Amino acid sequence: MAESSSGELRIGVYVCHCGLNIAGTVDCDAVARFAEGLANVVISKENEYICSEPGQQLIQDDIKEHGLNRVVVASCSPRLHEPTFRRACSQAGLNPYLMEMANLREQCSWVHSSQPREATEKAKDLVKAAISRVRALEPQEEMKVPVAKSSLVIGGGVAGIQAALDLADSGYQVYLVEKKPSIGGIMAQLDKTFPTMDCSI
Amino acid sequence: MMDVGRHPRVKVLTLSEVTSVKGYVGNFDVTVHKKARLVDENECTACGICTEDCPVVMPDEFNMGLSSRKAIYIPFPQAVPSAYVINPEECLGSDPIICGKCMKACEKGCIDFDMKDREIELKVGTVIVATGMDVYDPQEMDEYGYTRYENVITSMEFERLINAGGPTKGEIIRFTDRRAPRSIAFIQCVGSRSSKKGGPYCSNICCMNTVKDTLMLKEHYPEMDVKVFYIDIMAFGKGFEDLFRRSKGEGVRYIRGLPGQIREDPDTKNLVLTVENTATNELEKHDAEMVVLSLGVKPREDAKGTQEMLTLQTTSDGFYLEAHPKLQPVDSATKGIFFAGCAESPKDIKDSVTQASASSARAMRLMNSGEITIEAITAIVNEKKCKVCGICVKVCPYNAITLDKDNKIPAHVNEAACSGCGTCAAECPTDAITMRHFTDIQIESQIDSILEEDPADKILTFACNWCSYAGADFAGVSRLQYPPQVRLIRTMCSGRVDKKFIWRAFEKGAPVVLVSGCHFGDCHYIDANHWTQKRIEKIWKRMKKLGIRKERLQLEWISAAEGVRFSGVMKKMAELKATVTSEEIEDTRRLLEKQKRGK
Amino acid sequence: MRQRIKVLAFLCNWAPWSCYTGMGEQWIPVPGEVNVIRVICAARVSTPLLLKAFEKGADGVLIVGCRTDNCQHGTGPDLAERNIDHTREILDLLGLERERVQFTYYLAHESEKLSSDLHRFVEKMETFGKSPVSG
Amino acid sequence: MTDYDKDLSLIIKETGIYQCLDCGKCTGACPVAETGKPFSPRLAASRVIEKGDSDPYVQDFIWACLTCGRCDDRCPSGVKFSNFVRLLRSRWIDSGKPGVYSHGGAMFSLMRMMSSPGIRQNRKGFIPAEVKTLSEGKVMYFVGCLPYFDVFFKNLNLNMVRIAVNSLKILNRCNIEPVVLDNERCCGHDLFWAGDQKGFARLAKESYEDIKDHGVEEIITSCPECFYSFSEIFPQVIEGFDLKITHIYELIEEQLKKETDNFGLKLLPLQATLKDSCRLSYYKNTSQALRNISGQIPGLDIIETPDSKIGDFCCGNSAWVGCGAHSKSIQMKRLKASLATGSDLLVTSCPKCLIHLQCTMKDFCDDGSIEIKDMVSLFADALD
Repeated sequence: MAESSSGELRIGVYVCHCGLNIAGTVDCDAVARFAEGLANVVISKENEYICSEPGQQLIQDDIKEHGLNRVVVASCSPRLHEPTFRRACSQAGLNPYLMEMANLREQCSWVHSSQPREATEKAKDLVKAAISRVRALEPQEEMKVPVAKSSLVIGGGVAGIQAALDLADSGYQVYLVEKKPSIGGIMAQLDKTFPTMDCSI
Repeated sequence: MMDVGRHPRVKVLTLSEVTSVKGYVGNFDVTVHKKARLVDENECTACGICTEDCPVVMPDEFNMGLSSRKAIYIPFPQAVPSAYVINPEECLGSDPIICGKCMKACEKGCIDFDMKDREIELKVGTVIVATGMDVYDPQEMDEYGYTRYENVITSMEFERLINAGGPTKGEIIRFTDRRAPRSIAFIQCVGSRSSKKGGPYCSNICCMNTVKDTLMLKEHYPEMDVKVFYIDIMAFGKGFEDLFRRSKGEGVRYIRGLPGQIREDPDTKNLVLTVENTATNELEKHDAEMVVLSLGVKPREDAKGTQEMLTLQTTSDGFYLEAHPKLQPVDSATKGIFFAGCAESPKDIKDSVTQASASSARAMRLMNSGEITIEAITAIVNEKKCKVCGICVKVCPYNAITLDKDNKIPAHVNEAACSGCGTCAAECPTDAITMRHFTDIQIESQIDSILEEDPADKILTFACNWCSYAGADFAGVSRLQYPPQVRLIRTMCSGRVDKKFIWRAFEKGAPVVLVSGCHFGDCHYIDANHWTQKRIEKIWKRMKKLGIRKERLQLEWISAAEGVRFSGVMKKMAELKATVTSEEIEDTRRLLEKQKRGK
Repeated sequence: MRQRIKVLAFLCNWAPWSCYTGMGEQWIPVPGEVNVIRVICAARVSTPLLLKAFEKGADGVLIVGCRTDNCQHGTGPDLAERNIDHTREILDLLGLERERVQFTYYLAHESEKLSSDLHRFVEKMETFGKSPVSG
Repeated sequence: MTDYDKDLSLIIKETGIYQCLDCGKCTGACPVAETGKPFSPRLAASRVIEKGDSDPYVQDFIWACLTCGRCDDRCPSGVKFSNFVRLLRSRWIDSGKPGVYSHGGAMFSLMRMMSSPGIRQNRKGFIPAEVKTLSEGKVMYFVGCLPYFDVFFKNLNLNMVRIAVNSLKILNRCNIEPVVLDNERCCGHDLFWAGDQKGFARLAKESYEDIKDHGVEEIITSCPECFYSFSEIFPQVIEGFDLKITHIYELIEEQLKKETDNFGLKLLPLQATLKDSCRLSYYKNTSQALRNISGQIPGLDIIETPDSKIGDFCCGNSAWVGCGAHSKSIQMKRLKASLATGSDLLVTSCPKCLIHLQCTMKDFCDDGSIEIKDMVSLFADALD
């Protein structure tokens, strides 16, 4: 088992196929091989679905086995799976802020599907930029703040009423704000309602 | 309704509007403006004696104007709170010479003309947006004659007519001769599924509402000839198809085709519908004694105000945008704010209730633990570098930074209040502020990496996490193609884009640079993007001075829903890039390097 | 090189067509500028057809019919004259010479007269020059 | 797939035909369908998708459509039926087949003749001596086909040029001395809509150059089709098109706002009913102007036909394409609706509505008659 000496960067790169979503356009193997050649990259792998359980396990195993201290996941948008991979790293003992994603799906394979060659070149560039960034990342500690146990519900129609009741029944203080002189909304105006054909109020 | 009114932990604030929401998840500071009811809602027993003496007669909006009420009134019998209300704009006032009759009538003395509007301050951990929807106004679609023919009514008016508690006690009558129509025609998709009038979306509820209406008609008036003109009957919910078949079984005729126009017989006031029966390809004329327009649903007129107040986003149809259409369907992109009901999209009662329960569960999930972790992306001040100039305090949208100029006490960031937009870090003249996880070095290393090879071929784009980066993702989801030279650098807000990032890009040979963020009013960090704009304008001025074409730096606002716009902007950037010559890039590089050396 | 004049002659099936075939029998040559179209009656050549001829680049159009009292159909020459008047007013507006469209009539044996008239018509058109309409 | 098919699929795509929801609202609003002719824009659209445009139903459809735009207005899906028809006509013409024209195609001969560079028309004779015009200047009044109509439709005794004369008088009254060109070429509207796109491009180029040569910067016109053609079609074929296009109604409306004494309009104690033009109401969305102006004439009592509020019924024909029994039926319907208002006067915006309705009234209408007048001349009557 390889040990990382402090200060030495050991980066693991994971290029996801996302089934054919990425691999259908981008030559994932070429991207992984390209990343392999970049400084500080210890391992560079392809995976069919890196967000899957075995995919995450792969990253976790590699962190432990190869002493990775930085991870680059080249898959989809961080808006979708950043929490997933941060959690995976964290569980393997790596500070979650030392993981970076390259968005090969939303911002490469899907939008350049008619130009596979250019898309592959772009994918390499995106991975390279992510590697540059990951080198400069630092571990971070998250802060905890208290949460007020009360809720504001804006609108006193059927949805607002239901939400207010659910919250209040569960023990939270609720403020139900309604513009009109009575709650009830449009529902109150309806006669019988489908599919049960009963009275709405 | 009654349950919520009586619940010990629910404070119902009617005649009230939320005027401001500040703070962040778990710690929202809310201001509510409560209008004076002029009737003490706790004391009023809804006896109704006051209303008998009121001389002001107004159309009753609850009954769609089909009946009248007074200036002091109860909106409807089951109203919560069960109390009367005075509309001050209609009321003649308390002056006994002019009126004041209701005051005299109310023995309990509940009426108080001195009652004032109030501002109520609340502290809440979560917010549920259940602002609902509006109903389409069919006046613009006048081929159906709503403004011209009295016997053309809307589905909402129909609802009040057939309601036993309504103005006609449940009788369907024609307005022209006050008798029940022998034939009635429903027209579907009025204000729905239209690219021109109303919304382009299916309003979800109108088909089943009509099916329900036809069944009620057949129950009350078995002999009535009922026809429904439609494009598609959307009966996809549980039990819906069953109801639709029952309606057909009762003899309701469903005719596929929307009328092109309705004309009125001036003598009988009956209506003639000209319609292509698209099942037979024949043009047919149908007579009906009454026509009901099945109205669609649209976003609330005041949706924009709520959106800006809560920094929400909307889809192109004007309904609020969820954080993720499949995985976070009731969350907004702003943590701690959730959607319920038609504010998010048109839906029926069952779905509204389901979504309300879902969003309250999501809210409870946050509140239950009593504390939440905040993403470690906040600002940190290097006190040694801070010159106590105060710019950071000025630009912070959350008032999260404090410093004391007089006593030379350096800036301090309240981490709980900081949301991590990075505007302070971008503006700080001495680089004393570092954004955790979005440091200068981290961003610069991305710039350098992107421009290391073939810089002349790259379109360097800064995109904010919430709008433009999400817009790019949306372009991806929609498979909209754009030039592959585009490279995005994600920051939390466009306010983070330091001017030195832009100069660095040009120094490294970038032909063009794009800074993109949220539209004004949409900014996830209240108004941080205003600082982006100011900063870019300064850079443009400087570029002009240096003789660098200012077009090479572009600023665009792209929302999360504007995938089409994102790809369009990228195509435009590619065209712009094509106009930049290698000499021009080289000149700029030399010029900037000289500048740097000069310093 | 100057472009050759292009003339269209509509010949009525009866007397004019006899004259025309007579020309052939007597070896009287038809001017090269003239293109002949046989119609059943001079009245067949309506204003739209006349305008069509000019649209397609005709420099002159001659309608050749019968003498009024000799018309097989009764009113052919009168209608032809009316169509010509109508067309001439339009030619006026278009800035084209009125005489670019003309009517003549013959009895069945007047082949030589037809021949000389055709020549004269071509000469007349030559004085007008090519029509400004490029067909 | 051949280029020919590709072209068709592009037309289908660009005019939004694939978006059709089959609601049939187009047919329900169509004046042609209402005459009883088997005619459905919706059905034709789906036939084109299924079978291409050589299908007999489609071929009939292409030339029976009036391109009045009522279906476009009603269509919830934003399908551009009229343009779809125009482009199919264009394919027809490009394949070498002759178009289905009314009046023996005479109007098209005129338009094509007018696109000859060498032509030197002589069409200003109708302008009376007291009217002031220029031969060069910034503002031009575009007369349109009116002088030709008077000659061509002599039997109808129309006096169409009075529209131009009255327009010029109004312009003079607003202190405008406009340019009128002796060699003004046709606006090409009908060539374009009858599918001769190449012919239109040729004509537009000659016309535009001529107009620019006379120093013109703004065109004022009283014809809805000229207005539409210059403001919408010309910019499609002329690169850098930079003429300001004004409809005379806009000018009159503006002037009415400016003049304190309301132009000194005199009393016209008449009942009148209005006929909208498709190009103004459906294509330019300016049907209000006709009402605003007529509403300002003292004594004039406007009684609208029931259809006017939802977009007027067609005059039965457009772009000189076809004219058969269904055209006559539409015109009769429109005349009857006008007669039913009991008005003294039928006021039109478009010269062609005037011609078509006048023709039908003369030849077919036994129900009585009504005087038909254009809006400009009516306004000029009140101005004298």
